[in-house]
Amino acid sequence: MNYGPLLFLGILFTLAGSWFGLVLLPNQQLGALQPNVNTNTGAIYPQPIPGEAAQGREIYRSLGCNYCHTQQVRPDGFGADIQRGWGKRRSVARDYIYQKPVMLGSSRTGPDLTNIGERQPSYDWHYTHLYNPQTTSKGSIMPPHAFLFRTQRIAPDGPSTNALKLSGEFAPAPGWEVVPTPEATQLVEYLRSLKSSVDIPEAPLPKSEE
Amino acid sequence: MPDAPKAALPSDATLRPDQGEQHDVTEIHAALLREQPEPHDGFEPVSLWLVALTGVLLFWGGYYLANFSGRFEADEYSEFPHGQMTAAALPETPEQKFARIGAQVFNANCVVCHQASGEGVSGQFPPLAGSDWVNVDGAARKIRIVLHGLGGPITINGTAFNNQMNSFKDSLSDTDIAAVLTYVRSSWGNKGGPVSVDEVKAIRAETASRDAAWTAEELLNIPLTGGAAPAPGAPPGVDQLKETLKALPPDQLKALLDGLEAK
Amino acid sequence: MGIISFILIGSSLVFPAVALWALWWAGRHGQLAHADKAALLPFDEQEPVGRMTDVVLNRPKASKASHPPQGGPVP
Amino acid sequence: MSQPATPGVLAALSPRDADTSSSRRAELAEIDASTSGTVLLFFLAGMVWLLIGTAFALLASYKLHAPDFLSGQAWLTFGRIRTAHLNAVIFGFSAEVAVGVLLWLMCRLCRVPLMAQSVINAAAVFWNVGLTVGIVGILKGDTTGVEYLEMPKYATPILFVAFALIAVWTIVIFRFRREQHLYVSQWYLLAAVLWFPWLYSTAQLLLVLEPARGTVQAAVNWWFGHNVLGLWFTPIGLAAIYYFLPKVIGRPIHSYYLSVLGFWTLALFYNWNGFHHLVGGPFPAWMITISIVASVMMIIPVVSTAINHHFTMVGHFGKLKYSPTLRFIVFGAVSYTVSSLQGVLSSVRWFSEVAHFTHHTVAHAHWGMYAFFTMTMFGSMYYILPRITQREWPSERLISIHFWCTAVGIILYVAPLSWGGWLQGKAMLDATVPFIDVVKITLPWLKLRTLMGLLLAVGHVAFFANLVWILARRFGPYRQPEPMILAGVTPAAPVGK
Repeated sequence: MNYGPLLFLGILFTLAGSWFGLVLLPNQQLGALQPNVNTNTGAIYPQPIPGEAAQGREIYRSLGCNYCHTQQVRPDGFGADIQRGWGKRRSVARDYIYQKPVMLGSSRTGPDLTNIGERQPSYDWHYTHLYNPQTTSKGSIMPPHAFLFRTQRIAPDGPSTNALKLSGEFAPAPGWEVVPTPEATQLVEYLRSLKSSVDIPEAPLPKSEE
Repeated sequence: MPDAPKAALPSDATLRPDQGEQHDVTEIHAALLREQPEPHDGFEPVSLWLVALTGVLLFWGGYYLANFSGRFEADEYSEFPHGQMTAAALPETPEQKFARIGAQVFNANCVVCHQASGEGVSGQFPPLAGSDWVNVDGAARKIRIVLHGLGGPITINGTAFNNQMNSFKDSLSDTDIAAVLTYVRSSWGNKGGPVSVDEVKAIRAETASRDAAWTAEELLNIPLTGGAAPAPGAPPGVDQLKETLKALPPDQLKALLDGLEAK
Repeated sequence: MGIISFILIGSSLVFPAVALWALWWAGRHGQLAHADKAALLPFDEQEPVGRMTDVVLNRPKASKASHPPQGGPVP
Repeated sequence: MSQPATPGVLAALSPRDADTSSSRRAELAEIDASTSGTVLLFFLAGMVWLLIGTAFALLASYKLHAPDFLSGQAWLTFGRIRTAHLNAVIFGFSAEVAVGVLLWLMCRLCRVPLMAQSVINAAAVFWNVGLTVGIVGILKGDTTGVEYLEMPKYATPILFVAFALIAVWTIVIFRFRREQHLYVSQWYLLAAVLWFPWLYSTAQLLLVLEPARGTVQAAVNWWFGHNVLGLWFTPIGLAAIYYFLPKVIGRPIHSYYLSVLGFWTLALFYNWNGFHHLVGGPFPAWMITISIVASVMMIIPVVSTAINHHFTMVGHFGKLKYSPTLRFIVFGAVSYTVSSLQGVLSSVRWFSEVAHFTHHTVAHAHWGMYAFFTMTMFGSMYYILPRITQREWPSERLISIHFWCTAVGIILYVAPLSWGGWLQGKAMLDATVPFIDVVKITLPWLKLRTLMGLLLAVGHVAFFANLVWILARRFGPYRQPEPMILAGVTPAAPVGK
């Protein structure tokens, strides 16, 4: 029995099948998606995120946030994503057309962040939470990101405007303050830019009930 | 090489001519070996039930692919043929549903600041559990806070807080707000009865023109119960709504009615 | 619908057809003959069918000092 | 059927057998000697990466329930340590040991000595350099952010060159084979070296070098991610089982027909599986459905392979007492069956609604990569190393420690974590449970995982010690007192009659 060529062809053909079906066809169907223009308001969605948020996205990527946080909302009736307030509608391919890389995430060790910008717009919350998640979410297993902040002596003319409002066990020593580095600012800008409650044809926002 | 086992054994023995006893063992061994199945052993036919299993699986695969693929269209995200949904919602009484919505809305919108324990974050986000703003009769102030948010200094249980709470008037419905306030007032040892949907509806209508967040000072000037001036004894709701509507400027009233009609 | 399902259905016909042709070709050229030899490839005269190799653990003490039967303990 | 072949393009790809009869043993010894240096290089480098990867794993696992631990530096944050762990064990340990096993098996089964070893040795060096650069890049924060392809783009070309060399050389070995018949293992090995470069180059191109638009990236990502396991590690693991199981117990594989069915249905269905990782995600329904169907179809190859492996083993369980290879290989074969069937279950929509996004998936990945693949590779190394070093394993005790620590460790890692993940998923589905309570549900299972990780680490250190010891015997002044079990393969020993 000596079917080397047969084996060779078979091996190539089988992978060609899924390469065609799971790489080429998706590229055909989703690879040229354009932003949606709302016929009533003329609003365009999605749009590339602004510069500082885009830099923050790089921080998000480099720290590996996507290993614990997803950015995809499953449809109503499949999981409790919408009931948990992670988004008002399911995520669809169009939401991601400007993302490089797409960080859908595969694990929810922490909550989904698709819509975190709408759910939590407070700068204070984001900064103190990043500095040490225990400040705002007791019992969280998210690592502190104190390395994105600087602890410095308070200047004679008063504390910095962007100093963190820390209290209790998390407060710095008297006479010291904690201020975000540019990386922290960018990361928070990115998180605050994550908003998905936009009506688009393939995934309309639910009509308000009652 | 079907006769390989037999051929191998003598050579094995010649390898160790010094091991007399071992020789016997190998001979016994050889006898056993002859009982080993012949090389055909490696060619058991594929059993019938495996063939049947394969057939069943292929059939199921074809069926599932044909019916749950959204006709292979690029913008068909639901695998179900036209609007058919998954599991039917569990049967629940209106009260159970109200309670469930309350907990869900709280988990989705409030926990990040006020915490699942309702204790808030010391120095940053005020507590709801045991709060002297929550444990009072009447929900007029609380409904306003949820609708438009709250900013500036506020003293709760003797502690001063100064932070900014979001407005929820666009993202939560009247039912959601009533349910979540009811949830807050009935959790963590808090006292206070349910908040009705009508109450929320009335206050929403009354404050329809407002956008800014409330300040504690403003709120303290508002009576604890009801909208503008609650009729004592009357159930909160319909009467109150009438009052509110009467008080509205005509253009706002029209807008409101249009809005209701559209629903 | 349209082009995608056309391609999918089309390819589901073409691929098996090519596979069948290749199988027929292989059969024609004697490549499937003597299949019964292949299962015996791991074995040879020194390590034939019926003999265990890789006897490393729990060897009898006596045979540790000298040569054990090459097949190891008979289970 | 028995017609002589007519010359043709296809026929030219299948060289005829030159020699079928004499001096197989001498030839085998020559082949083993030719692969010795290269295979040792891959094994040793792989084992070093295993120790590094284990250290990263322990740190990452511990951080998940003690988040403040070593959190002062960006490079020590969970997101980077976890990624470094994954890359060290997948592309460091698993891939390198896999290449070592692949070369040794391929040369043996083709009856060809490894030609121009320096080419493959260069590939090994390239691979390790690329990997080191890549993992340092990840710790520095240059990750691509694409799961299973995190290594930055300045590292991947080096890896690709290294892999291309390995693949080409394996095909060359196959092309010049002297054995006319092909064994099952060879199908799998050939498939693995043909599939992986295709997968890797497509994924690199569409994800890192010239990213496709939007979610197409995620599609390619999971096509690649799942196929690295399915079309690279799985075939090599199965090739090893198909060879070592019959070889050790001395009995041909149960049914050769079943192995044909198993191989071709695996080739046909496995590569369509990837999108079950995207269920519920932003993809048209058909993409998910097609992967679910293909995943369920995996029952066919898995059941065929299971019957084949386990029925071969029936009546030979007593031999587990004597052979470390057999222990690890049988453990791997059983795990393959269990983890694959669990994988089928996980892909179905009603199950993944709960288990998706939870630690259940992490547990499943370790069923496949550790309980099946890594254990199989350990078994293979136990067989190959004495034959290429001409030395016996120095310590039986270390072997036992290795086996029991890893076997118990991985079972008590995977089974409880699967259950913990299920509980986590169930709680997550109930929107009235606050998220922080969902996190609390997972804590005991995460702590147990750290403990079991420690047990695995003990096993790894034991194996590494034995490996260093056997190498010390090989390259030190030690003389093997007697050929013992290796009599047959030692060139010095008398061969045959």
